[in-house]
Amino acid sequence: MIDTIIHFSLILLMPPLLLGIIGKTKAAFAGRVGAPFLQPYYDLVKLLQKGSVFSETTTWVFRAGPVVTLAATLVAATLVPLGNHSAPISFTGDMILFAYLFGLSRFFTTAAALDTGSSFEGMGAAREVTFSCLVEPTLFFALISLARMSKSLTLSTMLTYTSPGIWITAGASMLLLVGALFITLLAENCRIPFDDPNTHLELTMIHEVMVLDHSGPAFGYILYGAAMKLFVLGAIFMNIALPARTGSSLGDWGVFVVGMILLAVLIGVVESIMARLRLIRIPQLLIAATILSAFAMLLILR
Amino acid sequence: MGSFADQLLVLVMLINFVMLGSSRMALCIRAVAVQGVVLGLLPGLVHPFSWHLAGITCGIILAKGIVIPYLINDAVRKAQIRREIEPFIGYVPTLILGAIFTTLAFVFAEKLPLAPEHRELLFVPASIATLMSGFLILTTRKKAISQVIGYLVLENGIFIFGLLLTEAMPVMVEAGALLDLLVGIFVMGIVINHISREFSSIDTSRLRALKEE
Amino acid sequence: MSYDTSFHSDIYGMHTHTESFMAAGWQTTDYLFAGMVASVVLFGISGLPGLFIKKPGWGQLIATGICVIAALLGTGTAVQTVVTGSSTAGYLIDWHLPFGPCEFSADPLSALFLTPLFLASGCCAVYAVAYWPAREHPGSEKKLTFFFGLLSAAMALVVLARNGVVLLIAWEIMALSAFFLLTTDQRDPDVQRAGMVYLIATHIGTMALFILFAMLRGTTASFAFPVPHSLSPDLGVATVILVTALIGFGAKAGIMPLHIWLPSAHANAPSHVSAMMSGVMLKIGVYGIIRTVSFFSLPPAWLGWLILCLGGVSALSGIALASAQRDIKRLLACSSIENIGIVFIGLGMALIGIQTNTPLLAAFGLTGCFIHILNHALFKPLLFLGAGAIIHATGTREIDRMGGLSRRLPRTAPLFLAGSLAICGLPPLNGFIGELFLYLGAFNDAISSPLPALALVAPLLALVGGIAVITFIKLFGTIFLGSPRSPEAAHAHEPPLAMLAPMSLFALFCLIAGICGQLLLRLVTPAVASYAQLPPAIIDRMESSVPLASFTLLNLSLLLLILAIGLFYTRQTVKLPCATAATWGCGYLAPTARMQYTGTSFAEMASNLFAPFVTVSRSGPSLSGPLPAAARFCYATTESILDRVLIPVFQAIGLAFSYLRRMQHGQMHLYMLYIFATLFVLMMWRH
Amino acid sequence: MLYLFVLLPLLGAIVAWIVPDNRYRPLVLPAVAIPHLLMAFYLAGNAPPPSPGGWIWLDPLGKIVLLCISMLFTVCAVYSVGYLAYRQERSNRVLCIGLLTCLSAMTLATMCQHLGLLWVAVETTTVTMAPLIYFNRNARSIEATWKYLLICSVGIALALLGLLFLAYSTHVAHLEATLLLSSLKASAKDLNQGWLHAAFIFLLVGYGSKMGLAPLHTWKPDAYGESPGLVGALLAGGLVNCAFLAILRVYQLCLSSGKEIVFFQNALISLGLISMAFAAVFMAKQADFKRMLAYSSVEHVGILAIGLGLGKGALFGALFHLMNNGLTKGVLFLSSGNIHRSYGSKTTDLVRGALTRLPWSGGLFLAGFIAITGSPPFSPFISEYTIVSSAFVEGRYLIGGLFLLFLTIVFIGMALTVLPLVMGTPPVDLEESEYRDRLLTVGPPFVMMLIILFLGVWPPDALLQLLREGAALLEARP
Repeated sequence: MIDTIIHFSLILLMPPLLLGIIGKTKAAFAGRVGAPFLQPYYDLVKLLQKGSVFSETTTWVFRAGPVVTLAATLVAATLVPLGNHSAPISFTGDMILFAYLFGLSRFFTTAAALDTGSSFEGMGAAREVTFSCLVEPTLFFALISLARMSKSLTLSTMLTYTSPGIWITAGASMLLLVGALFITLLAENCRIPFDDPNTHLELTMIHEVMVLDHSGPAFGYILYGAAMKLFVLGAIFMNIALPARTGSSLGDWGVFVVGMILLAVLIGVVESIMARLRLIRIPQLLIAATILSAFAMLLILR
Repeated sequence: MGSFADQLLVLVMLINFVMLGSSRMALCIRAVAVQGVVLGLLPGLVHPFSWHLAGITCGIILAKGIVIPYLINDAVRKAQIRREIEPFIGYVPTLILGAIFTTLAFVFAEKLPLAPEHRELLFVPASIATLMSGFLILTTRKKAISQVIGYLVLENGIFIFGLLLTEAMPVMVEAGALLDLLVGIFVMGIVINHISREFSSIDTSRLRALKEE
Repeated sequence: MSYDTSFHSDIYGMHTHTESFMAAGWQTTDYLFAGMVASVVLFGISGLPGLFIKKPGWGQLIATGICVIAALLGTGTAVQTVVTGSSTAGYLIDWHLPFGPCEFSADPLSALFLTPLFLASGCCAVYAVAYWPAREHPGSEKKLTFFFGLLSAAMALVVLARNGVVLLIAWEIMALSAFFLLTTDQRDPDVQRAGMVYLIATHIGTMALFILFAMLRGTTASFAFPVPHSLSPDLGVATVILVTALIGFGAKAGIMPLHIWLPSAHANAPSHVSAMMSGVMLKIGVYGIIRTVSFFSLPPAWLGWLILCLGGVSALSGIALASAQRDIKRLLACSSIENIGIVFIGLGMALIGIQTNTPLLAAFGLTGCFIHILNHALFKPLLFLGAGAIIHATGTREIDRMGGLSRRLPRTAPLFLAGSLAICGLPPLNGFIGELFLYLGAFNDAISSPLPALALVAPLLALVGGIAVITFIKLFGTIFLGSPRSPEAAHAHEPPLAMLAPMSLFALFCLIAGICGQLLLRLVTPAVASYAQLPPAIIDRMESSVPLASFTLLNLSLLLLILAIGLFYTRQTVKLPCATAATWGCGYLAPTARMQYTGTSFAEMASNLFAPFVTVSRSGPSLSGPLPAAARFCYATTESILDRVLIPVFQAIGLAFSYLRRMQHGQMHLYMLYIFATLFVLMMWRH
Repeated sequence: MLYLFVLLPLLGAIVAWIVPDNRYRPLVLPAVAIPHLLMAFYLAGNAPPPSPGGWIWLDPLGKIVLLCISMLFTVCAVYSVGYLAYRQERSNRVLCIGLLTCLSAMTLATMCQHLGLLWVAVETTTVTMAPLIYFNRNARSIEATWKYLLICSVGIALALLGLLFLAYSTHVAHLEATLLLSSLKASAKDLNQGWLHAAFIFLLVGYGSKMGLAPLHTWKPDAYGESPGLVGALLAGGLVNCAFLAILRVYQLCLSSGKEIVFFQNALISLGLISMAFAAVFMAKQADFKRMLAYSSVEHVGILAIGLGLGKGALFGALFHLMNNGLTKGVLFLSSGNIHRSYGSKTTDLVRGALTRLPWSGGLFLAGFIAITGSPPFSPFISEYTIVSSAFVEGRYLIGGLFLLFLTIVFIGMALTVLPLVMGTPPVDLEESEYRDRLLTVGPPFVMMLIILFLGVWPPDALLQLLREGAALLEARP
């Protein structure tokens, strides 16, 4: 029960913090002070209180976009184990629902973007769906590998099964897996090197350009949803990359939170030291990730 | 009598060569008329006299010797053609082919399981040789008239074979054969007349509008 | 539940060799079967009155009435048959031809295919009243109505037939009815071409079926279907039978590379006909393959893998092709290829499962296959009917000329959205359930099997799903969102109720089936069990291992959450100031609707990635000089196999034939030579 | 009774000769055809016993052909009333007389049990048809007539030689020379094999050229293409069947001889396959739709020959196909005649959109195309499928495979001609023609199409029984 409460509190409260940490890290690299860690929270609160401007061309689809996206991400978040703790809801096949919920949210985000009739948002939408489509197989290769290792078909068991021992017995495949998943994480959340969330150069953006016309609370939902997506996918990544077990329930929660903070720092570091890829290189990197995860699966299935 | 019949058959075969080698229409028509008359005489030579036989003889001579040549002649006159020009295969090669076919006919007839009483006679080789000559004319000549002549020669060849059976066969088939020959030629004659009217020529090589591209 | 092998002897025992039916005692199943047969007959005759009624419109109304009654009766009895899971008695009609008695019967498998058939037929018939009204199409309406009923009846007969020749007859009536329906608008050159390609393709398929049933007869000495699982798969004949079945039935199902007829046929038919062809007729092809395989005691090992590979190729290339299309119906047609591919993947998994004696794999594969068949028969008609409404409203099939229709067609838009979500397999709609079973089959295999190559199905499906999302966002977005790209789109109008009602019904079913996956499972399990001869324990195991209740719960909570956030959002926006303005044009001051991202540009990136599957022809001017004149740029996807392979081959054959045709040169003396040569050869042959 | 049956059309021919008015003369045709059809039905049910000499007897094979011819002729006769009403510009005296004489000869052919008489009857049909082909009186039709006449005459002459060989084979075997089928069958085992084979070959080639087996078919496209549709129908459905019946008679005899039947069968199958192959090659994108029908006829006589050669189950199919082919060809030729008249052309360059211009004729032509290519639910499907399935059942996969291959090519070829012809919009610069779909020009082929449909869905028992009896006569009994 307590675990469930902690789970929900974490998924509801922690995501914006990651954005703050990433920002701070990047600022540190750039030699700036940077915005406070809690800046994303301030942004959200402020957005929720602002009025909105709607384009004349938009319809209900535009308004439904952020709502459905947020709802789908929230439901998906209940399926993911955080650290060594199983998710509150867990059943056979939930990993597929998990993946498809992100599909649903993507559908609505892009639909909302297209609803504005702006060619820039259309461009962003096209990139978003194309790149995520290439990410899908990677995710499923990884899921199969995990399922094979854990002999289980629930996300919680698959992800909590990993332990330091596995890193010793199946190190190579785990390494490939982690690499692939990290690329997936960056790609899905539109981080550098795939996308630069901070620039506003429309021609090179992916996610940001899709939400150009959103404003007020809706934009808040989008930011919040995106942060939550980063958190959820990050949680999956951390479960595999850092299967540290303390033995105590509270300790595990602690390890998890620390792990997530480390992950945010890691992303910040990557964003600071890497440049954004050229657009035509992105599919190549994504396919490379797919190949990595396919190799991982091959090694595990063998 | 058999030997006289054989001599007549040799004559028939010689007439075949005349037709194969001649380019003149009038000669060909006359030759085919003579061949018809000779054939008309043959049944009388090989079989004992009967009224039925006499009827057949008269009928054949009338049809093959007089009516049909007259019809063709008429058509030729109307269309004013005298010669077969540009045969598919030249006259000399045709003659050589005719000779080869005639020889083959003799060889082939040797091997056929004939009834013993027909073994010695020339009927079968003559029949086959005439048949083949008919084929040859049909396949080498392009004029409609020449082809009719070829058809007549073919019919003559068949008729010679039929002579082996005049005794055994009912009148009906004989008469039918004759009738159909007559009707066929009669209709053909009409058609040829129409052809000459339409095309002002009876060169069947002109009759080539109907074909696949 | 093992297959009831006494079923055949039952029939023969029950019926004497006469033309009358059902001599002995009636049972519930008899009533069910009678209901289905009555429904078939009603469909078949539905168009007849219209042929004799002069006044326009009445015939169509009568036909629709009959179709609705037939659909209600048929769907009810078929569902009942499926659920009870028992083989019903059959009708045996002695028709004196040398093909054995004409036999009809329904088992759960047949009834499973009949359910969507009847449902879709009824809905499409209602739709036709508004879509193709007699008043506006006096020339073609009668033909359309008549053949529509005939198509439905013939498809049902194919499924009910238990004799090869009867099946062939019903099959060809179906194919020809579809041809006539497809060429309803026969003056259009595109329709002509589509009709021609369709007719030729279907005929070649029928030729394969000719061989199939002839071989079957050679094996069993009868045209009647053999007792299920009675033939040995090891004979050489078995290979021929199965290959011809794959070609003949597969051509109708539209699997790659036999799909050549499909895109243009579906695109050019009237929309409700496309809905029937895609939603139902393709499945009849799948049925044929499934039925043929059931004759064998075990499917041969190569078959499952072959079907799996065909399915994979079809799914991937189908959706890749779809993503590049600009014609709304062509896009939907290509997506049908994808869906059939998914069905084949399920079937292939099931056959591999049966062959390797892995019952759970068989159960998952077959369940996924069947559920996807049902699902596709719900959302594809919905989408085609929606496409019909859109074409009706805008007068074009080109999606790049549409845009902003969700304002003009506020009721059609959510229905179409539901269809799009469902076809992408997104929760909470029904498409997800079928794919779930396939994924689980693959995952299960990955966990337990020693040779888990099947696991590759999962990433493949994921990729296909990803492209499907691209395709359908493109479709929905380009048509309904943004601002109108042409005057036609700007003045579009909402379709009448008769068109909306069937679409709403389909959408409702999609949602219900998506939330309550148990309903779908309940429909298919009897067929799965009887077909794969699975013991109840395996079915139970499968059912218990897939907690559909949890999915229901999560789907419901997703909906609730959307509702809650939506309400919250609405209340917030009410409280807060709200303004409207033009879409931000990134600084450009005079944006026009034509500057929007079109569907083509939306999918261009993806179709570049799938270049091996999608060939695109671009033709444009080379711009030169400082002020180039107005120019035109053309972008079209080509039908690779048809345009690049088949048509050149046909042309080459045609050329060869044209040389051979010179034999008919019109020269008599050579004709004579032919005769003598024939004579000569025959004489030589003899001696 | 049977003699009356033969004489009736002759009587009609005389009446047609006497009637002076071009308008009323065609009425003689249905006036003769309808009683003829009724008598044919009656005789099919209660055939009188053989005539005293055994020359005349209506056996099951004869009945099948007779029914087919009589139905076809009746339909053509009714059609001709409508058709000739449009063609008042030229005298139809010769046409009417020719048609009726030909019917008389065909009727005689169906009941001959004497091969010589049969030959005479078949020859008569050949000759009487010649003026009918020449009905249009132009250069093309005279050419067609000429080719038809010469090739068929040569063929028939070869058949005569075949008959002589047959008679000679009895002579060699020291039997009484006869051409009576029953006596020949009785003594078939003693006949000289060599002569018998030679007779078979000559008769096959002779009657085959009449029937139009490739490569003896060269007259067919010309004659079918240039004659009026109704003559084409009778050529394809009547004459072809008579010639096939003649081959059936000879084949019956050869079977009775009981030796080397495989040779006869293989000869038939080879010629059949060659015919189908020829037809397939020539029908591909055939621009002239009447010539296309001619090649289709070549294809179908090929199917008949193959069915006969395959034996066993295929015999039923072959006999049924004889009927189906005749009737379906009737539909096709009559409707194509309508289309030809209305457009004044018979090439697909000019003829388009027939469904729009002539909805009924165009529809019938399309339906006929579907039927003739062996699509259910029309009866040719049943017969073709019987043949092809029995090929597969007998394990003759190559034959079955080739058969289906040719069928497919033919289908594609025909579709490429027929579909553009019926669909689309008629050419705009087409001059108006007074020729329209009328009851008399569309009704008869429509009725025939219904018959074909009916035979395909629910063939009457009596007919099937008849076909089975006929097939039993052609069964090879070792």
